[in-house]
Amino acid sequence: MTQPVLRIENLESYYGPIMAIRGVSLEVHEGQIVTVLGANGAGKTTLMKTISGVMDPEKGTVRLNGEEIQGLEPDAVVRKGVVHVPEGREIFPLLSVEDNLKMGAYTRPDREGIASDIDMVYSYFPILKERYKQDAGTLSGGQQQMLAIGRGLMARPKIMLFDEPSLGLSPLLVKEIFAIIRRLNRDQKVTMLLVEQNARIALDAAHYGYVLELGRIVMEGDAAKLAASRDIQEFYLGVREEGQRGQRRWKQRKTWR
Amino acid sequence: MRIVFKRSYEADIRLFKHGAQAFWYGLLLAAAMALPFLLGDFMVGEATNVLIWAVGGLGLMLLVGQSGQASLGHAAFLAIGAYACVLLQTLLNVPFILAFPLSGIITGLVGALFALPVTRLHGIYLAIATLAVSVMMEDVIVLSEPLTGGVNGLFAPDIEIFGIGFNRYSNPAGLYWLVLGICVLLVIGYRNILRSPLGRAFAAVRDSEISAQAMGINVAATKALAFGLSTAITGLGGALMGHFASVFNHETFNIVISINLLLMIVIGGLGSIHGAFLGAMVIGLLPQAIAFSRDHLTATFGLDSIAIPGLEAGVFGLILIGFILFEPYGIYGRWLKIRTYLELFPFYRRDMFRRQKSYLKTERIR
Amino acid sequence: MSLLELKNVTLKFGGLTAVNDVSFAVEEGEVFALVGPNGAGKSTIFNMISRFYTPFSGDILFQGRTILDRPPHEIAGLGIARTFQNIELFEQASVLQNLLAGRHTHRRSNFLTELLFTPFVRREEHRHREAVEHVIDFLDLQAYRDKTIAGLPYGVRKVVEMGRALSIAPKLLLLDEPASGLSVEETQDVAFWIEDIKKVLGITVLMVEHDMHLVSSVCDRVLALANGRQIALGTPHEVQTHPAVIEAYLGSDDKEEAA
Amino acid sequence: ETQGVTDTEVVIGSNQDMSGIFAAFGAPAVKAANLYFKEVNDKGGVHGRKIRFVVEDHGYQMPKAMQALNKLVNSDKVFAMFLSLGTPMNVAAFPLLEQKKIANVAPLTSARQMVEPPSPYKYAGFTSYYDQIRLGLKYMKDNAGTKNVCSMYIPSDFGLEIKEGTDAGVKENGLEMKAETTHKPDEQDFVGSLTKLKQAGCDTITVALGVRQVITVLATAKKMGWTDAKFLGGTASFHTAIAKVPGGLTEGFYAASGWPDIVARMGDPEVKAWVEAYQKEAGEFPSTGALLGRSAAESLVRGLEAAGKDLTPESFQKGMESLKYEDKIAGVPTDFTDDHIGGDLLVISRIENGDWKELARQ
Amino acid sequence: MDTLQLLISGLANGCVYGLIALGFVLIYKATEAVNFAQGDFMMFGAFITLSLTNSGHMGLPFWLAVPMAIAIMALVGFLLEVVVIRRMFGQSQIAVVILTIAIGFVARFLAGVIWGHEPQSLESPFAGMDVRIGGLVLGFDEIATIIVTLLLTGGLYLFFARTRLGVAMQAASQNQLAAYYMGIPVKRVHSMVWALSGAVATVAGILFAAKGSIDPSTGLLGIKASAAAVIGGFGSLPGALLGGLVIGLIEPLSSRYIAAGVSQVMPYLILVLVLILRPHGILSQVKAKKV
Ligand SMILES: Nc1ncnc2c1ncn2[C@@H]1O[C@H](COP(=O)(O)OP(=O)(O)OP(=O)(O)O)[C@@H](O)[C@H]1O
Ligand SMILES: Nc1ncnc2c1ncn2[C@@H]1O[C@H](COP(=O)(O)OP(=O)(O)OP(=O)(O)O)[C@@H](O)[C@H]1O
Ligand SMILES: [Mg+2]
Ligand SMILES: [Mg+2]
Repeated sequence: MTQPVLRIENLESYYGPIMAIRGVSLEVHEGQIVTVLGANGAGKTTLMKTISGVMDPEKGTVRLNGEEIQGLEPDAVVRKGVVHVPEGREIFPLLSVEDNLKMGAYTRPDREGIASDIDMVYSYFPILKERYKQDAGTLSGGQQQMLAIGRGLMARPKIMLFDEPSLGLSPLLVKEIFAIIRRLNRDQKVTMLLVEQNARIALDAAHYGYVLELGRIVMEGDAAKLAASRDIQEFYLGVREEGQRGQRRWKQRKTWR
Repeated sequence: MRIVFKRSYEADIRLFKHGAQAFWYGLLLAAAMALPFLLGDFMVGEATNVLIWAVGGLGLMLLVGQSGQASLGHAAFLAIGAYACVLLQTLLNVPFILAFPLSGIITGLVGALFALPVTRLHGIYLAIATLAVSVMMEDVIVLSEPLTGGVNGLFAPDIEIFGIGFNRYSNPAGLYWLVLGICVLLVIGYRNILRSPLGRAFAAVRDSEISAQAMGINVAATKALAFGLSTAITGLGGALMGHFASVFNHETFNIVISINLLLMIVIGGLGSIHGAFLGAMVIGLLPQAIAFSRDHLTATFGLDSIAIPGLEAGVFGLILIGFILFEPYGIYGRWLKIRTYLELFPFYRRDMFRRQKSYLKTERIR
Repeated sequence: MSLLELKNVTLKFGGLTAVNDVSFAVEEGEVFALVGPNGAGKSTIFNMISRFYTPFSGDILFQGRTILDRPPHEIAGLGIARTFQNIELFEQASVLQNLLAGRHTHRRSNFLTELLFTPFVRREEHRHREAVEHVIDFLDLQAYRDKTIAGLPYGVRKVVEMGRALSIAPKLLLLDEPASGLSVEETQDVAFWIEDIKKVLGITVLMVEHDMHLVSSVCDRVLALANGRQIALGTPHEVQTHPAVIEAYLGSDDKEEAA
Repeated sequence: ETQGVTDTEVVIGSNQDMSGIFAAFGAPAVKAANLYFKEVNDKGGVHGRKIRFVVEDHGYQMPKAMQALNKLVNSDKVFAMFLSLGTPMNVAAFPLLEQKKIANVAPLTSARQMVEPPSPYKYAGFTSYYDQIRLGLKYMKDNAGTKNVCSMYIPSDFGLEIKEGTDAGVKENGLEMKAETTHKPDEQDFVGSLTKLKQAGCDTITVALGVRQVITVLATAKKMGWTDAKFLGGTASFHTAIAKVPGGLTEGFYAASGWPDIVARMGDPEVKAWVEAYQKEAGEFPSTGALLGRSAAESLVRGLEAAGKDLTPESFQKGMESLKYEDKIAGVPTDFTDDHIGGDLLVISRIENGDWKELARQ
Repeated sequence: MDTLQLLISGLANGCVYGLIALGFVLIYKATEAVNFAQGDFMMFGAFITLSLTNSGHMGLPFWLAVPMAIAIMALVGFLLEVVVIRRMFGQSQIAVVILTIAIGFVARFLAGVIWGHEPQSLESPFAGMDVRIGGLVLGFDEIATIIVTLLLTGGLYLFFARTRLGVAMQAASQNQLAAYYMGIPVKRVHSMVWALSGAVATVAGILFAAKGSIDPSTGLLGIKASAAAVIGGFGSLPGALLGGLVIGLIEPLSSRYIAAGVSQVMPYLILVLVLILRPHGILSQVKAKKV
């Protein structure tokens, strides 16, 4: 295979004394969709943040087309074509929907291109067009998520990092989002790194997958292969035998004092 | 690192986390009590001054650190405390032992009364509104001349409790112990509030007013109560400050004092009782330290420090800048890091306390 | 008498009608879900029940009595607890402190007794603590009890939010997207918890959720909204097969999956 | 054993505002005094004792002033306090000073509390603001046709004193008091007050404001077209900066002060020498503050000299009370023998063509 | 006529307050920090102009000195951000407040050392010049103040509302993290806005000095200006001007019609009253959080 566009080696990141990712290595190849699965607190968000530069890793390297980018200011990373659609929306609450979208294109100089991309986003999410003047902070949760995704698209990135894009979206929109992701990847060759709790749909869209547990990569492989693996099925796809159900139920326990 | 085994709910409720902590605080108190035997009158006076500032700071800390409301006008409440305490004694012949707590209560009531209409204010709005109160207080004092003595101010009588005089110059050690005792009582009360539902309500209001409401907390009442308690403590500090200064007028408690009070608790470390005391040490001792080093330098190098007027204020500002840049979480924050370092030794990591990139969000969304 | 009843409730934001003439009733002991496309007005309904918003017209009754004359902070005292879609925890406090804050409606001491920390206050603290420990056990939060919220992953925060609402020991629990951001496994936990909340704790649940598997596995009745109007009400199955719901909310190929 | 006195040194303390709102007085005063002490020390000091001048800056804040006092008295162990600024600061210091028998010489405030009630340890430099304005009004009546008087003042000890002086002057001279306005030290805008005073129909206004404020008041009055109004200030307004304002905005302003303007006396070689020396040291023309500092320093040094070799609080009192000399630099006869106030001169001056011009003295 | 005269000079004064408030608001709008040294910035700007143009100093022509002083203060603001303020990036607001207060201490000290504590007057071309219309006297300084303030406020308003950089500044203040995700160089944007507010402060300082005189404690005017900013709604540019005008007008009117002593309390009284009725100022910039 060719040289990966994004190559991460032995990455370690801390929150003060707490080690959140512990030597993660992974590769993303041009034109691929790569997904990272992992339980709550596995370090997926931390990984994404370290790549996009909002956190500094303590050890390890992040290489973009061979060039080390770890520890750069986040805006420099964006200008290299890496755009992060973060967990938890992070919109600009007091700016209008349209201004939010315009900010997504901050690094781009072409006026006409921006205008046509805004129209593109509006065609994906017509509700945003309807609300183009509304303060983004008063949108509903799902509408904000649409805005965050649309804003990410505005940068015309080479690589997109998606942290739980389906969060709070209606089933219909989840499907649409993933259709958009697939389309961008297919038509515009945008490379994607995708974190998603909805593992089924993520593996469906992805070419390749990694499993992150307690800050370490514990499994990797082609998406189809992963989807077929027993562990993945049990822990991430929710396929399990009925028997386990009862054990996990809460029982009134004796309380210590 | 010490691991505390919690065997009962008490473990989280009691004043000291474990025996060793109780021991260290006991030792600290003993050392504080022994101070007058170790130091001369001059230093004892300075120590008393630091403790008085700490009392005023404790009040502001409760407001800013615990309930998240910033005040740039607490000097006004120092003033109310000072005037109330002295007037109670001189006009109504109330003995100090009663006048002192009463002055706190009066200040607290005024504070709560002020807070009620403005509980919807936040951040900078509240800060500037309190600043306005501080500015207006000066005029109120001047205008209430028959009571306050106007611009000529008031003379504070010597503190006398059961016939024992606590004059600042004739009985410096006594005054010091008195103030120390008041500090200890206030700290215990402060701690009691922190470990009870009210303390949690303060924290709730500070972190998210919306959730606080959803938890059934009356945000306006809680904020007003925080204001009342805070100003009550600050009023006590003011009463002590008034007696310590022995004469004061409307200029004694001006805006600069308000600002210093806020400086103090931020530099000490917001949200912790320690912070109030550490901050008071900086604000109280730093000017003297600067003055002594200046005298020392002047003497050694034959320089002429008087040639640069305002040098102390400038150096003071520079050192404050240094403090804030060095540790935005205040001295107490730094101390916690040092302690963790010592406890973990030698298993610490070099970059453990390196400042992580951090990001702010707007406060204009409430 | 229904536990909660909305009667012809309408709310407008400027020119936008976010909730349009919505009426429904939640019966004691059931799990009732609100579903609908993004922006349908679900959270807004929650916000009206919490009294953060006042309806433009219509009435909201709890246990047969209107709550529109109550300020927001009295709602919890009535026995209505809620979680937030975007997580609104007390960031600088520990999990335990957050849960204890939920006990505020049960506070019987006042600031004077607390200032002195009288034996009564101490006993009360023990009582609150015991109630909270139940919640911690219930939601499996043991591992996080002393952690500050600011450092917790998204999923755990969602659970803590639920725990804080449970600490209120409410009659009615409003859950706004309890499973969003949770993995399949964790979502299953939530399903069990909701069942237990209903059966063991006897709390009525009104929830908003986009995960239709969760909705169909735990809910007794579902109300579908779109553009602020109600479009279908019935069992989860009825609603999921309702053409308007499929059209506006689920998307067409979900038909086979749901069937 | 007297505190602050050794065979080779005498310690003098000053509790000063060098960075607060009165720094415009405090800073130059200290500079000038220090310059004088240096001269004295270079010549061998007073009775073989060098003067060590310790200045603390309280920035016009009471708590800081009390701290500084504690340091000066209890740590530096000063022999005398000198040139301390601020009425409340001085008043608060008296109990401790009395107890320790420390003299308070020439404080930078002309409040009457500085010499009242009388005490062996209190000495003031010049006539009080009260007398300046009171007598100034008499001059105004006799020479400038003053009939209706108004007053603008900061309600502080300083302002009140001038206000009371105005009242007394009005009464003694059969004038009429029309209106008064009060102000804050940081006030910037006087249009409203001046409109009011103009409407009240006064022809003469006594001012007790900060230097910068006086400038603004005068400029505002000119701008309002109220050109026939006469303004009268005291020592605190007798300031070169006011005379030097461009555009003739301050032209015609009267001041009643304790000494004649220095610019007019530059012909005197001694004065010229001092001005040059000060200018070299401080980089600016000596202002009111500098003059006060210089005069006070001379009184103190003369007092120490007169106290004799054996310096004690008692001998110092005797020394001070024997002083009677001509202050050449200030151009004022100084006399401590009758009371504890040194200078008893009153000079009326007016700004003409950007300089102070002496009109009369008594 | 008298009242008209009062109103005009009140407007002019209000404009100066408004300009200082504008400096507060600029920095707040783009960084969410409150610069309590803004008044001292103004004082510095005025002194620098004075040094450049006064005959006793460098004696440059006024119209050369003004742009130079503005440029110098912009540079000072820029450097201050880069060297000091930036180290507090992402730290709590209150720490930044304390930092700027301390910077104010140092600024006053430096001004005292450089320019002394005596009041000094700026030699401006419009000192003492006026036009008379009937009984009305309009000082050139007043006219200049009003015109310059209106232009500046309008210009800055358009800049923030319309230009890409202006919107990016707003974005950076609302959510620093998101601004970074968009590729906005947040720190550079901060430096730029500090430079801008240094420049605006200089303009305010020049206009202020032209009306009277300055000394190192002139900066304390910032306190009243902060009240103006809050009355108008902290974060709103027109609000800053509005608040400034409210204070500027209330001062002379209250000292004329109520009592002079009251005029200094009135701004603060008005502030408290406004806040009781509208807790976040007249043009409130605070929005309720949607949950
Ligand atoms: N600000 C913080 N301070 C301290 N610890 C943190 C902080 N943020 C995250 N952590 C810790 O880092 C670990 C990884 O967190 P991260 O948010 O990356 O998890 P995640 O895989 O994205 O989880 P989720 O699926 O819930 O979003 C967690 O154990 C969490 O406790
Ligand atoms: N404060 C407000 N101002 C203006 N419009 C608002 C406000 N709050 C909500 N809205 C609008 O009201 C509509 C309903 O919002 P709501 O949050 O109730 O949606 P929701 O059903 O919860 O959607 P989601 O599933 O995305 O959370 C949305 O279109 C939203 O933009
Ligand atoms: Mg995550
Ligand atoms: Mg919602």
